[in-house]
Amino acid sequence: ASTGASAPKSIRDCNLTMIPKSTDNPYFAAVHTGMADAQRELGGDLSFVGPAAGDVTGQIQRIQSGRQRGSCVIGLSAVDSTAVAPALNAARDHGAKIMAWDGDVATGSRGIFVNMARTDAIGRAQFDILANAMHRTGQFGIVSSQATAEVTNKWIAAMHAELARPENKGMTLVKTSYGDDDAKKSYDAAVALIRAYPDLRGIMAPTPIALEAGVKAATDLGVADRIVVTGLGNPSADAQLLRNGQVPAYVLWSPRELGYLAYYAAAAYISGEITGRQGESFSAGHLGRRTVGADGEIVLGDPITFTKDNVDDYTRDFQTTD
Amino acid sequence: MHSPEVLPPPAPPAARRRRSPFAQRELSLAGVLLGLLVVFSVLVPRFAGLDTLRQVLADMAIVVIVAAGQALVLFTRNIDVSVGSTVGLTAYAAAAVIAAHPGLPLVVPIAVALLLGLVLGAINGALVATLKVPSIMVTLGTLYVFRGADSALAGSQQITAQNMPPSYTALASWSVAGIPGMFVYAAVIVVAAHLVVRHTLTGRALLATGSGPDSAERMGIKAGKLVFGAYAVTGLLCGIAGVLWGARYGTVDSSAANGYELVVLAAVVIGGVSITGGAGSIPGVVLGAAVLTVIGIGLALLDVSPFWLQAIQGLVIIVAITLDLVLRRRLAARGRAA
Amino acid sequence: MTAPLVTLTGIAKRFGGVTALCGLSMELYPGEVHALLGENGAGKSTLVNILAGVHRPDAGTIALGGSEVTIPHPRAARALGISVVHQHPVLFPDLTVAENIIFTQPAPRRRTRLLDWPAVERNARTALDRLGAHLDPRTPVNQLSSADQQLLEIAKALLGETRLLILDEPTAALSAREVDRLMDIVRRLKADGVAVLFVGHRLNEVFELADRVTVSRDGTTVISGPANEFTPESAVRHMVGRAVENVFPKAEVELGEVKLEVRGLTRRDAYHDVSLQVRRGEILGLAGLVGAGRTEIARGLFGLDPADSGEILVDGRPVAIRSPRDAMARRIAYVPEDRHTEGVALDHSIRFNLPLAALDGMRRFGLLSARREAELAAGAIDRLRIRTSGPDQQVAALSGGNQQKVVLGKWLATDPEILILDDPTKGIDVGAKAEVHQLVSEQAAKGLAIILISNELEELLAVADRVVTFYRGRQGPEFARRPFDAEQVLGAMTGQVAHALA
Amino acid sequence: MTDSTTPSRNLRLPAWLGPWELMLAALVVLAFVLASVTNPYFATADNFAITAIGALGLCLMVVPMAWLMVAGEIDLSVASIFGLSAAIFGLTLRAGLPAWFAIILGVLAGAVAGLVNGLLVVDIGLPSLIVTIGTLGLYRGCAYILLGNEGISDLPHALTSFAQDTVPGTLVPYGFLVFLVLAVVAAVLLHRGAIGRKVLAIGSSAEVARFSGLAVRRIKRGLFLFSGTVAGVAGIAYSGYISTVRATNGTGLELVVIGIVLIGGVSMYGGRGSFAGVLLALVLVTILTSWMTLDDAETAVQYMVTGLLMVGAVVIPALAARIRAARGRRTGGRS
Ligand SMILES: Nc1ncnc2c1ncn2[C@@H]1O[C@H](COP(=O)(O)OP(=O)(O)OP(=O)(O)O)[C@@H](O)[C@H]1O
Ligand SMILES: Nc1ncnc2c1ncn2[C@@H]1O[C@H](COP(=O)(O)OP(=O)(O)OP(=O)(O)O)[C@@H](O)[C@H]1O
Ligand SMILES: [Mg+2]
Ligand SMILES: [Mg+2]
Repeated sequence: ASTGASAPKSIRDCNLTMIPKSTDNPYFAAVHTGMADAQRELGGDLSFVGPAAGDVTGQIQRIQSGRQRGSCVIGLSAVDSTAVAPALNAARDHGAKIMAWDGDVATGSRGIFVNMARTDAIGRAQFDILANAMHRTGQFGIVSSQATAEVTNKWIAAMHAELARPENKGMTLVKTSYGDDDAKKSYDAAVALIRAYPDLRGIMAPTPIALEAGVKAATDLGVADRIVVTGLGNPSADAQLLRNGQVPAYVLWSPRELGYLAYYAAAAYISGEITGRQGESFSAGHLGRRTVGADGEIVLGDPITFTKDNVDDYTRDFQTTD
Repeated sequence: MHSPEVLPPPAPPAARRRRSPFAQRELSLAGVLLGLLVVFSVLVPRFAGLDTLRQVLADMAIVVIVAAGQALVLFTRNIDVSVGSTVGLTAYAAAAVIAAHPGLPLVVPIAVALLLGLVLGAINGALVATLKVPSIMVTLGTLYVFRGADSALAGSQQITAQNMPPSYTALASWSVAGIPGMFVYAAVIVVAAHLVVRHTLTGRALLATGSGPDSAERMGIKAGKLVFGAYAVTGLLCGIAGVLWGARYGTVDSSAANGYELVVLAAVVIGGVSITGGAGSIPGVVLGAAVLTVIGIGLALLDVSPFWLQAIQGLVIIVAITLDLVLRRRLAARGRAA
Repeated sequence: MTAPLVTLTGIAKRFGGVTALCGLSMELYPGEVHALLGENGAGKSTLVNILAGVHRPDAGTIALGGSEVTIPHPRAARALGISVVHQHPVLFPDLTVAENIIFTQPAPRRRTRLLDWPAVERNARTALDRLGAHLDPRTPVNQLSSADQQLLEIAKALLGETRLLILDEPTAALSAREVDRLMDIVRRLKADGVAVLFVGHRLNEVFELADRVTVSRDGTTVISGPANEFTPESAVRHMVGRAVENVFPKAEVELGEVKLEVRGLTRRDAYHDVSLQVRRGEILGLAGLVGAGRTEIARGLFGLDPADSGEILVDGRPVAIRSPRDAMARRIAYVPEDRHTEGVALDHSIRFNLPLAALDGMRRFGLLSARREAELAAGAIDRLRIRTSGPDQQVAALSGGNQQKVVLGKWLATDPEILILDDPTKGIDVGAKAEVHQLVSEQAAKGLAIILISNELEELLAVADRVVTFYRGRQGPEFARRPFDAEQVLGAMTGQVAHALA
Repeated sequence: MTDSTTPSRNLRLPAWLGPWELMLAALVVLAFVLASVTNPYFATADNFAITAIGALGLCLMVVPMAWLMVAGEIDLSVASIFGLSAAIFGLTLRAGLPAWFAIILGVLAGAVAGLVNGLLVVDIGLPSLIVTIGTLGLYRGCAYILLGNEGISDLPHALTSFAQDTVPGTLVPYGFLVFLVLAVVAAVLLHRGAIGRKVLAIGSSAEVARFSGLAVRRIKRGLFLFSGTVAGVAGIAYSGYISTVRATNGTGLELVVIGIVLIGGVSMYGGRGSFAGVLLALVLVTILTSWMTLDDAETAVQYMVTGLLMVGAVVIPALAARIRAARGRRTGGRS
């Protein structure tokens, strides 16, 4: 029984429930900053709530409370794309509009998805840094986050695709291990990787905690000059890694702009300006006009490769609100 | 009516002589450890070597330090399941202090962590010892309270090795003559704890309290003070572990050491400390931690799929404690026969 | 007579709603053994605990050597020269024998202040040797028999300077030989001018040793005077407040056919080649020193530790008993030796405990009928004369004798035909003891075959129809005709007499 | 000595409704009233339905855990069995086998996992705490071996609607009915059934129970089996609730389950505990969670409230007893 799911409203009369994977995380705090920026421009009542550490049940509970208080939009970065679907569907049936940002949910359970960059582009950008630093030869290993982290797994899949290309045949992926975004587990995984493969030349860390752990492990074991560590980094915490030269470069995008874009997209979605059909466009404040792509996907841009030369230009993109 | 003339000669004492069960426990655990080392050396050629030894010694340090405290608490027939949260909170506090003021002398963050740990331990101790309430409830409660405090304090902040001065991370990474500094800390703490537990009246009183609380009361043993002390010391040791956690793993956020209590509990219980109090030893705890660490390192070096790791680790824990039990029964039987 | 060493005046002590002592007064003289008698729950142990510094009196004064003292904690008591053997050994089961003694006296330490273990162990050995208990100081206490634990408890009390030695039922777990040794030591201490306070339920021991007797009832002194002014009968009358006609009632029962027979029962390291018969209506006594293997045999018959070889026949048919359930299917019941750890769930009520062994018989659709449970409780309280405030009273709050009646009631609820009783009167007062004997006698009269194990020879000889002796796991001579010759039975129990002179 | 019988009180509360249960009941009422007053969305039928259904997995697992802990044992592996059963259920479905068969297989897997715990504890003689720390890893690891990093989300409609929907015309979720039946049966059997008496006796003293001829080992094995089976059912129900089977389903739930049983007044050492207390604790924790979620409370606050509740639940009665005792002494014991 959809009660006015399509009734256009103004964001000024609306409550928006935005659910990150985890609140105790500088990345999502920067996303929050971006949403708050947009909120100042557009108005609306923003509830940025989520579990401290990523868990499905915590997200489901917040989806439900968003629905109960009658939020016009429930948007989230899903910990698990399918597990949140039933709760989202129920919320949609109660009249809320559903959107995803950062981490997508099962298509059919949301209208639009605000993506930071094309998934394969993010995987490729990380791989390129490593491949260049390793001169496209030698062994490397991956220390990932949770084994079930879907976005990360898609990036890794993109890396596998790159690896299959002829120019990269000198590189071999020896092992993929998982540090669960936990400092200790990631460190232990990196140490095990380094010790198990004496010829290891690189560590791919598609999550900031693993990146830090990989650098630390390589340094502690005295192999920092032999092993390249790169992947996904967070300039707000990891700028020093670039300045020290411990990491040649790493990939990210602007979480603040992602939040900003997601909020503008939410406003357009609420007002009915966009519905998720390909080709629709809307104004996204200082980001200019944006167009909805296939599958309701709205892309922020290309991933940014941060180096010691450009990292200081982006400090405002990682500012956090508490 | 009992005339001494008809009494038989006293029974030969040898009939009831038995080896101390502690020695048996340590012996059988050492056997299990040795077995693990041999198996891994055969399976993974790179396993056998000084590097592995160093890694084991460094890796088990934090577990051992916390486990030594946990053992003291278990000796008194209590338990502290809040250790993971205490380590996490102290780790964050120390890292936050040094990250905010990198110029400060190292003693400041260390003192902050130790003091905070001591206070948290003392809170547990005061509640358990003075109010005589079930320690599992109190510390399961403080597990959440301390973790909540950690989350409130840290929020979305994440302190990484780059925010810490090198001297701080060096606390965990120094080594001398190939001996890791982590091992040195643990060794000092373990030796001190062992001396206290095994060779002082206080240490024996700790075990006595757990072995027979009513008897302890009648003997005039100040059980309350001992229990309080055990918790306070555990908190302090968690503070030390917190500093080392941040220094070693380099990233501290509100979830640091989340769930660590189960790791510590496993080490302590494998090490032969009874959860119903009164029995166990510090060397046993060290061996328990060593067994767990060797399993972890050996499996990581073994080229198994990460999806198999957890299952094998669980299985090896079960096999290890079963083997230990079987060995102990054997030793006991032999002791009786001899 | 010299001045009293200890003068107690108007001592009172309450535990919550229970008054344990109210205005008890007594005097203890140096060089004298003073017996304190009273029923279970009369407050004897409470008094002992007050002198030991475990409890503090609510009212009253304690004077030691003429000056008033307070004894705030057990260490203060030891510093005053008060040594105590508690009723329930104050031991740490996981610690070794040697470790158990280090809390009693300043333990020997090295210059480093660490414990001097060789010296500690030497001390322990010396203290134990004095009692003739040759225990290895490194043995954990939980591996000791209860007799050895009692000996260790006594050894601890005899360490150091003692002016007042308190023995609270020290002999409950001891065999004749060890009791004799203890008596010798007490006499020696007495000669040295030590005051001894002796609490006990075995009146023959008490009168053998005591110079003075105090009888207490309901927390106050009923009478006190020189021992020769009392007879066991008069003491009992003061304790119970009425005359106890017969502590060992013996009904003449017509014996039926053989109910239980055992042939060549053997269990390694426990007992060897045991053969017995018990008839309906018969009480068969098993005599032996502590450690003779009687409990092991009982456990074998009840399926707790099944025998390795041999045959058990019930009603002439061989049966396999591998578990208590097998035994219960043959209508065997076993009242165990240690009622606290084996007999009753102490922290639960009488109503909870009574049906435990008969649950399968009284459930309907898996549910217990509250009515039947209430009937069972009321019936048992009435028939077994359990003294309690009601069926919901916690068993822990009952006196020892009444706890034992609950155990008995639990087994009688299963409607048994063979009843094995292992030391059923251990630590219970004369009044209750007489009642337990009465109950056992009644059951025999109903045609039950009863096996009675007891460490109190007097009891065994008075109650049993037939006595079989055991010595170190081997069956000795059997005594079939009443009255039994105590010397002969004792000789057989101690391996000195090889054949029954019957 | 015998005439010290206290006058029988007119009002006798049943054994399962002691001071602890009354305190919990008072807290439940207090929390409910405060939540209703402060949050307009709390006291709505919609919210009750959502909350009840969301807590279903937890609710189910609390039941056997309460029994197991009354018997003096513990099962830390329940959340892993929860995950493993779901994994086996999901794989069977993916293999194209019928849903009923997949459900049976999944529940059976839970039963086997529970039985393995029981065999290790009872027949080998290992302490349950450490055994189940081991199987916590083992069973979760098996789920990872089976599923790796994949998720299965094409679950049969019957299951998802059973786990997500309410009985038509009412707001009572189907799944919740199952729990109610289980809880009522478990409560009645614990306090009025022969098996409940046996389990209480075993927890109070396994030795006394053995000497009373109770089948201590068989009952303990049975309880572990029960625990595994219910965890399996809960795991499958939960996967229906989130329409997804993943190796991570239910991670970390064991501490919540144990926490609730402890708040319910069951002793960690066994022999004591009432089912009413456990249910009240379950209701209390669920109310608080729902309230805090609706109030957008941060996780930090949720942790603190949960923790303070547990500490307070033991500390406040202890303090009150002290104060009463002190006052009793001052008035000379007259009251
Ligand atoms: N710590 C305690 N708390 C509550 N009540 C107690 C406590 N200790 C003793 N009592 C009660 O005080 C009374 C006296 O007990 P006490 O142990 O002194 O008796 P007793 O004379 O030693 O008996 P017995 O011959 O069985 O050893 C009993 O009713 C007992 O239940
Ligand atoms: N030589 C021994 N070494 C170790 N333990 C022993 C020895 N002898 C006896 N025990 C233990 O002492 C306890 C009592 O011994 P047992 O049951 O054989 O004798 P009993 O005749 O029943 O003694 P009691 O008179 O105490 O009932 C048993 O638990 C037994 O295992
Ligand atoms: Mg007494
Ligand atoms: Mg015996």
